[in-house]
Amino acid sequence: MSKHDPKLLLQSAPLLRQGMTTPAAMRDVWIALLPASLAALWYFGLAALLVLLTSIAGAVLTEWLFTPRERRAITLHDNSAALTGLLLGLTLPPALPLWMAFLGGMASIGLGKIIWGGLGSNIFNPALVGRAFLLATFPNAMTTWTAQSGPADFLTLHASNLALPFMQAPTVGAGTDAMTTATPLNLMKFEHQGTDLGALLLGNTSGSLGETSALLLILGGIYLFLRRGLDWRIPLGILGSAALFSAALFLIEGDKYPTPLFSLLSGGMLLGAIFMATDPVTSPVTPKGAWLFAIGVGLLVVLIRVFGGFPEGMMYAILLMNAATPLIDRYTQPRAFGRKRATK
Amino acid sequence: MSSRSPTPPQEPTPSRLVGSLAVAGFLSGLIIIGIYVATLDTITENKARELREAVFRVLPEVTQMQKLQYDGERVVLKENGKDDENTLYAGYDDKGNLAGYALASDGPGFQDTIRVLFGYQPANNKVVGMWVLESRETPGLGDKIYKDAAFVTNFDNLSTEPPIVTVKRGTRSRANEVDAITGATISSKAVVRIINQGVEKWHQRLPLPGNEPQLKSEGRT
Amino acid sequence: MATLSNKMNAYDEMLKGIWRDNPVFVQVLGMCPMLAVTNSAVNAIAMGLATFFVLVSSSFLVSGMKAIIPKQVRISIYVIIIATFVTVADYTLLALFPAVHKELGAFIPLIVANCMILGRQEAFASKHSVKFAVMDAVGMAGGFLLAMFALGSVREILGEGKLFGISLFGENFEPWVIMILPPGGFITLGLLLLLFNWVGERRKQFLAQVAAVD
Amino acid sequence: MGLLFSLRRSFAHGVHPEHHKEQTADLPIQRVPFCSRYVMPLGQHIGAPARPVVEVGQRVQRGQLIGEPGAFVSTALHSPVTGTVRDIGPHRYIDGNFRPAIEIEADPYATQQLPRPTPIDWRSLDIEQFIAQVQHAGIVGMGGAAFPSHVKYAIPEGQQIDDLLVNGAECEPYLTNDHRLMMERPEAVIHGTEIVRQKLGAKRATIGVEKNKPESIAALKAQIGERPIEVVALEVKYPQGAEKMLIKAVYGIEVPAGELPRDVGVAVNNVGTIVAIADYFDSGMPLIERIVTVSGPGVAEPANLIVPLGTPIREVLRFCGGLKESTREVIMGGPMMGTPIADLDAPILKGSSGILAFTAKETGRPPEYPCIRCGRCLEACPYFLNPSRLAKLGRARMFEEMKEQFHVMDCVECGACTFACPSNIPIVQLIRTAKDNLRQRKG
Amino acid sequence: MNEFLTAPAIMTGLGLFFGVILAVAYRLLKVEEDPRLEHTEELLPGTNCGACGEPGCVPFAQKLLSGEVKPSECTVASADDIDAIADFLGVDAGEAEKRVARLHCGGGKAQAYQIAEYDGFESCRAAAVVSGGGKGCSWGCLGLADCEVACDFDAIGMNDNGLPTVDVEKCTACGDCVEACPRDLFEVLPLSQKLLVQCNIPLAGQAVTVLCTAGCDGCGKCAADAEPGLIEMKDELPLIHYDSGLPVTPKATARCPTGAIQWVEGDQFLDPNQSHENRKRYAQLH
Amino acid sequence: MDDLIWIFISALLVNNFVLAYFLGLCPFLGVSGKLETSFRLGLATTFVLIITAICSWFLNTYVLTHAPYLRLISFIVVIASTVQFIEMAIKKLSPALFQSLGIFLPLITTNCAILGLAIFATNRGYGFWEGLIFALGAGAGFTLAMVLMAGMREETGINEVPALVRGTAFNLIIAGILSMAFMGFAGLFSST
Ligand SMILES: Cc1cc2nc3c(=O)[nH]c(=O)nc-3n(C[C@H](O)[C@H](O)[C@H](O)COP(=O)(O)O)c2cc1C
Ligand SMILES: Cc1cc2nc3c(=O)[nH]c(=O)nc-3n(C[C@H](O)[C@H](O)[C@H](O)COP(=O)(O)O)c2cc1C
Ligand SMILES: Cc1cc2nc3c(=O)[nH]c(=O)nc-3n(C[C@H](O)[C@H](O)[C@H](O)COP(=O)(O)O)c2cc1C
Ligand SMILES: Cc1cc2nc3c(=O)[nH]c(=O)nc-3n(C[C@H](O)[C@H](O)[C@H](O)CO)c2cc1C
Ligand code: SF4
Ligand code: SF4
Ligand code: SF4
Ligand code: SF4
Ligand code: FES
Repeated sequence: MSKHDPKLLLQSAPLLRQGMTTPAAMRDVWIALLPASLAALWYFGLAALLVLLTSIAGAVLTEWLFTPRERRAITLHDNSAALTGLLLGLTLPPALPLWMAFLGGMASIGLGKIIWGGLGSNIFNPALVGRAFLLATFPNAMTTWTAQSGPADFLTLHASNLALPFMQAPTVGAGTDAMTTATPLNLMKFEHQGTDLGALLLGNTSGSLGETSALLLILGGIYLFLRRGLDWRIPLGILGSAALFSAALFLIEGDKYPTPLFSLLSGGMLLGAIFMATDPVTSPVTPKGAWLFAIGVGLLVVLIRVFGGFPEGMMYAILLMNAATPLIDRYTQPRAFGRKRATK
Repeated sequence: MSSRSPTPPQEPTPSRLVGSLAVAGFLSGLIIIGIYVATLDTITENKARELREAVFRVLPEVTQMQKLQYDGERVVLKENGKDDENTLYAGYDDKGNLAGYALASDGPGFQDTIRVLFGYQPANNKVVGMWVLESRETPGLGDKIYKDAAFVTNFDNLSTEPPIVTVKRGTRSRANEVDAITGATISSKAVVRIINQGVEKWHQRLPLPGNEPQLKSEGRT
Repeated sequence: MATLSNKMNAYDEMLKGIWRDNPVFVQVLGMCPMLAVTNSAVNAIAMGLATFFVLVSSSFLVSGMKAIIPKQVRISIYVIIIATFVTVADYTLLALFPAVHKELGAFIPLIVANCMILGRQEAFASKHSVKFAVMDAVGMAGGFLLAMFALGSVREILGEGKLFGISLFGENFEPWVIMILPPGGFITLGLLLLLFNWVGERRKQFLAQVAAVD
Repeated sequence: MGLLFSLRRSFAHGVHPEHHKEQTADLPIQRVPFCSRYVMPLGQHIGAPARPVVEVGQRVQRGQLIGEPGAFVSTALHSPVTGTVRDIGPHRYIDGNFRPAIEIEADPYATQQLPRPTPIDWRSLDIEQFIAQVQHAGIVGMGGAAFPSHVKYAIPEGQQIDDLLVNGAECEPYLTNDHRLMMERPEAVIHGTEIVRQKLGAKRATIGVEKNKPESIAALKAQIGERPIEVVALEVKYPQGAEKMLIKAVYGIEVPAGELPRDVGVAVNNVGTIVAIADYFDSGMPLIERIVTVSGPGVAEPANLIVPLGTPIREVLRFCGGLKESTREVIMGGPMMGTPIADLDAPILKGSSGILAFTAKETGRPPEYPCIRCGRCLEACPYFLNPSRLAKLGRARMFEEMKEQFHVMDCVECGACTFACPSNIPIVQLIRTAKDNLRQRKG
Repeated sequence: MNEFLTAPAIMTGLGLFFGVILAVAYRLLKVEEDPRLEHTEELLPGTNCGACGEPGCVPFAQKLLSGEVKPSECTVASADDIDAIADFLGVDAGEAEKRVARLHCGGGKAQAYQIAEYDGFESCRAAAVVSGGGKGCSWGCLGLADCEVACDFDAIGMNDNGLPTVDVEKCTACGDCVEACPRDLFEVLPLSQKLLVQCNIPLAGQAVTVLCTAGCDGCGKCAADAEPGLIEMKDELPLIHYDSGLPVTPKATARCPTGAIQWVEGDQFLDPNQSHENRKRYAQLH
Repeated sequence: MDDLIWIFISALLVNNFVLAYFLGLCPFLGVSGKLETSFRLGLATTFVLIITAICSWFLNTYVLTHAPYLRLISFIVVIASTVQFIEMAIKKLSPALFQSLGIFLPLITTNCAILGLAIFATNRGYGFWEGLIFALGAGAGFTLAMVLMAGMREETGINEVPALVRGTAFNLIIAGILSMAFMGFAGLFSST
């Protein structure tokens, strides 16, 4: 113990850490999404795997390309880019041309994240930016839903999956039409036709890869909740407000509007409420803000689904509330201890 | 910094200010009226041609037309004045017999207001043609309401009694049914709704068969 | 002022508007028409030309009459001048190219509100000789036209697979519908600006390197 | 809600670090032997530094006054040893800066006995005399902030203290000095509490102890007798010991921001402070030593020690078997709020509750990730601030905004936010930097 | 053809109508303002940097009009601009002496000892609040570039030795670095003051040399060598009385054993061997 | 009534002036950096839009029926003069109101949202109430877009946005994504 030896470290207190790290939080989301992803493979076969892999590849590659060299090591290591790719993939239709899935991954990370300054700086949910981009760019391909293939013909691929980059799916018209079906939401919106709740729970309906099985999504949500990986207020607030709003409509005119339960279990409602609206980066940090955000999403979803042009409204509802998040945060600052009112 | 005047500029008299504004107004009025008069003929002609084309498109076998106006009680010949929502066109065949009316109607579409002109024969409750005058529907989807010939021909012979309905593409079976466009159900429905509204509005106003307005002169305008 | 003008080179004045002081990429002016009508190259060029006409004629008139326009009402008078030329352009288009006019629709009258035009009158034409004012106007309007064309062609190529209505990639091309929609306009212009910044940055670096070697 | 919290005897938010007290909780307090050189900084407390009343070369006795209070918010300083004043000048302080200090060389042959105890009849003192005595005894808060205790007792006209709250929470991990003190000398704690309670004219006194110290609670309860003193078992949660949190937990009262406990009729003292007062009035011994927990994975033999003030940290560590090879960092105080030590020659101060040594295992951190706005820091902050925002603004150097809109000055730097942050963002450091900046601007 | 009359008539009418209304309104509703303000504002650079000590260019312009300040007190405007303002307002431009920020520390990585290792947010002030950041000398430069970040004019760069170097050309004497430095090492001084003390340590003798080889150990040789009365030793540091009017020469630096006092023409720390140079000069003198 | 509601919703959300029609981009890109200012500019714009709706209805009904070719120029002259008059009046009568809203008025009069409103309302043949509701919807939509944008820009202002991206390019891209999100309102209340 001589005078300058050992050279001690000077770190600002506190020295202790809780132990949870950001990459681990992201890993938890991966684990929570595993059941739903496996269900996608079960229901949609190899096509699902390929779509998921290409969208992940598009996201990760873009992240790598556009991150300054000195930060690359840690951005890829934090699992978030790949998670964005996976979540994007889970919102895509199974027969989407793979090149579009790849482009979607690129748009997610490029427009949704890198431009803003990378992890933590973006205002909009990157996966949904990617999806909104794809939907606006290729509305036809993005609203072509195929029937489930089932595990028996796991290996069959849709011709449209393999369309050449920048080209349309080779079989337009008759070929694809034969396979296309309507999603439960399409049926509801345009035919006023319900879907069996059992099918919605298990997931043997058509729809995007990850949204079909309500049960497995809820399972993932419970896991995340137990791991403290999500803010429980958000799913609760969304589902609650959406249920109330649609119950009110249902009571007013039952044969025109869906039942609340149908609203909650169909389409991207659960995938969005549990995994996407809860993206910490793009939702309010304050508890009161989280409630406001969630209620906003819940109301907007029902508004768009019932009165708007689109059968599905989850993506737009979340993106719109993402845009309002800075304002919500600003006006819901917690009341500091010993202070009368929260100042803005 | 090119204007470095050592003193702030002097204030001119108010009359000079007003005067220069008036002079500018006067000159600009002159120029504008000049260009207006110079282009007036071509423009009127363009417009008339366009209109005639549209009317002829929605009314088959029509060779002459004239502009009419509903004045609150009856339909009368319109000589001049601005077109408004009570303006309509009557189409006549070679022999000067009334072949139908071309009616304009509008309403909200998927994006923005859609304006259509449709041919209507009140005698047999039929729509005989449809032409989109104005729309901002999505290119590639909603714009099929005028780009997709299959959709447009739906309206070539369509019964309006009972009102027109949209059905899923390929399931059209009755005379009042229209095949929706896949991927643009909403725009398709909007067109149908707009036409239904137009029919509802005009059906009562149009003169009964036999009372139709006669073709004046040689079908001007 | 005369001495100032003499020191300037008229061609420089013109060229600066096209690149160094490009009204869109550098000064960020006239964004509304820029985005609203650039969903195809033809529309972009038509709008660009109409703007060109209005800017050059107004600059000519304003610099010619600068001595007799009272300062207090100058803005009103510039606006009257501009609005007059816009009306002229409007009617001319309507008479000669009704199809184009239909596409550009409401946006021709909006040229009046294009900040670039009024801005040039106030900042340049009202202070310089006719020759320089016109040169400057030609440069600025040229730069505007160029930017319009760049944006319009990108949007048309990706959005419809065509340029000037001519198909570029064959029948099977999958159009990028977003390009023709409003978001596509914003995003494409944003990315073009980014590209412009990036090129500018690289150029600066390159020049610095050259200077260092010297 | 209020009822619920008071039933649970806690406050909202906060965190649950592992308490690591097992290393020293069962080690009785020992006395360290005297060493050769002592450094007594003149300003070991909040407020004006003391004024030296000795000269270089002068011989001083253990307990002799060597510095007078420099102002009202200041205290006296006494020599921890018998020896000779060697120097009065800048010496390295624990915060890395040089501060004026009195250096005393211990007389190796002195007995280091204290003069015979001379109890002071505290009952006969009026409040002014009591305050003067406490100031003269050099007593400052031993709970960490080292605020001169007598200032707390000077209650302004029109205010009245109803409750004396004795802080035995000891919520900082690793530290067990208060725990051992309460266990080993419960009678002194109770006695001191009675002295302060009666002198302040408070009706009641409450001793708050976290539930994880059942022995202390039992020992204290056994000593109370008929006195109006209550021992309250508190939920184990950090920072239970922060005075405003403690008041909230015990009485359910929220002390308004910018105000002091006395504004709601409460005075808060650490148990160490209370015992120092008891000892002073019993024996006349001013504050010249204190109890220090030496612990942490980097220390060979953890211990609870009575250490004369001014002892170089190096000597204390030597008594505990020295630092292990693997030691990377040494801090004074607890791991949540303590100060890292740059130079082991810096002395033990009146406010030093612990010396902890950590190895690469504790100091090695994952890389810093960007803030993912997860909100864990907000849920940790007992003051209901928005640490995530504060950290971002701090990095962007928007200090005014931090102060005006996000109340950075309310932050007590408890460290709960940084503890909870999964992205390993140095939130507290950014906050301290901003506060420092704001203070400089004001000055 | 009557259209040829209506159009000009309507337009003239509108022009007259609104011209009159506005002219009348202008008279009745006018709010008094110094008419020169606008133009003065235009002539100022508009950077709102605050170097002049005012909260921005507009308040500065207002003070210019009221004669409280002189145009040259704007340190950012070019000489031409200042002349233009003075011209316009008909006032004296004022004499501006070029001033620059000077650093009172020469103890970079190579000179000052580090006693502990700092691990945290890279900022001087952040390091300063964590037990002094590990630098042995608790008065010296921490080298984490808060000043560089604070300088809006890109005048500061960190050199290889971990010390900030001020580009004399770019420095506008705005004082932001003075405020940013947690160790208060910057001072804005006239460029003409070439004799600089590059140390801030109030200790003397060996207490200094164990911390830093470039520190002033308070030996007083500079005071002895300079014109008597020019340099006074205060708090173990030389204090140079520029206002005494005594001649200032490089002689004072000649015998400085550590190079803590320097003769600086232009930028500081241009020559890494400066202290070496001092010793050579000392040898030559004797 | 339904029509009025649709006109309002359409101008507010579906065909938002800024995000779908590209009108008023200069203040949108220029001023939306600060929340306070944006909100006040939004209010001031709504005010001018309403004035515009009234002026243009007046001109359309009483003046332009005789001289349609003077539409553009008379809009400009009348709207600009009216706003300038109101500005002077506010400045004199309520300096406080002038400080919070009035200083924006000259900025607003020269932007295309104002002229756009007049022209759209004329093209669509809106009557007085329709025009007024249209102006209200457009103004509210403009304010909404401004305020959302300002919130986002204040937030990103303290984030680590790459230096190359910062500035107009970035604002345009944010606007693009916001415009993409607003597409969710397409077809609102027109499909049922
Ligand atoms: C970018 C985009 C633009 C769209 N534009 C239209 C449109 O103009 N008209 C329309 O009816 N549907 C449009 N849609 C589709 C509707 O949202 C809705 O999905 C469709 O009308 C119903 O689908 P279906 O016709 O396949 O049942 C668009 C979708 C997207 C993603
Ligand atoms: C300037 C100042 C004046 C104070 N005055 C009093 C006082 O009059 N009475 C009191 O009980 N505490 C007083 N305090 C002490 C605080 O209440 C508090 O005990 C001290 O800052 C340490 O608290 P902490 O350890 O919770 O940070 C004062 C503190 C400061 C900084
Ligand atoms: C975050 C935080 C934690 C604290 N923890 C304790 C503690 O565990 N025990 C304690 O006695 N004082 C603790 N304090 C200090 C108290 O707030 C308060 O200053 C002290 O109890 C007052 O008594 P004193 O002046 O006698 O020290 C803590 C302060 C803060 C800010
Ligand atoms: C609970 C949770 C949910 C997430 N949801 C999303 C998501 O919906 N979309 C996405 O791109 N990233 C999501 N992420 C990953 C990450 O936060 C996202 O990539 C950031 O927005 C990028 O800055 C999520 C992360 C967590 C912890
Ligand atoms: S350090 Fe400050 S901000 Fe962080 S939790 Fe504690 S009081 Fe809150
Ligand atoms: S805990 Fe850390 S990552 Fe989470 S919001 Fe707070 S600062 Fe950000
Ligand atoms: S910050 Fe310092 S170096 Fe930079 S310009 Fe201002 S005074 Fe000069
Ligand atoms: S001069 Fe001050 S601010 Fe600059 S690097 Fe040194 S310590 Fe930091
Ligand atoms: S160009 Fe539209 S507001 Fe300026």
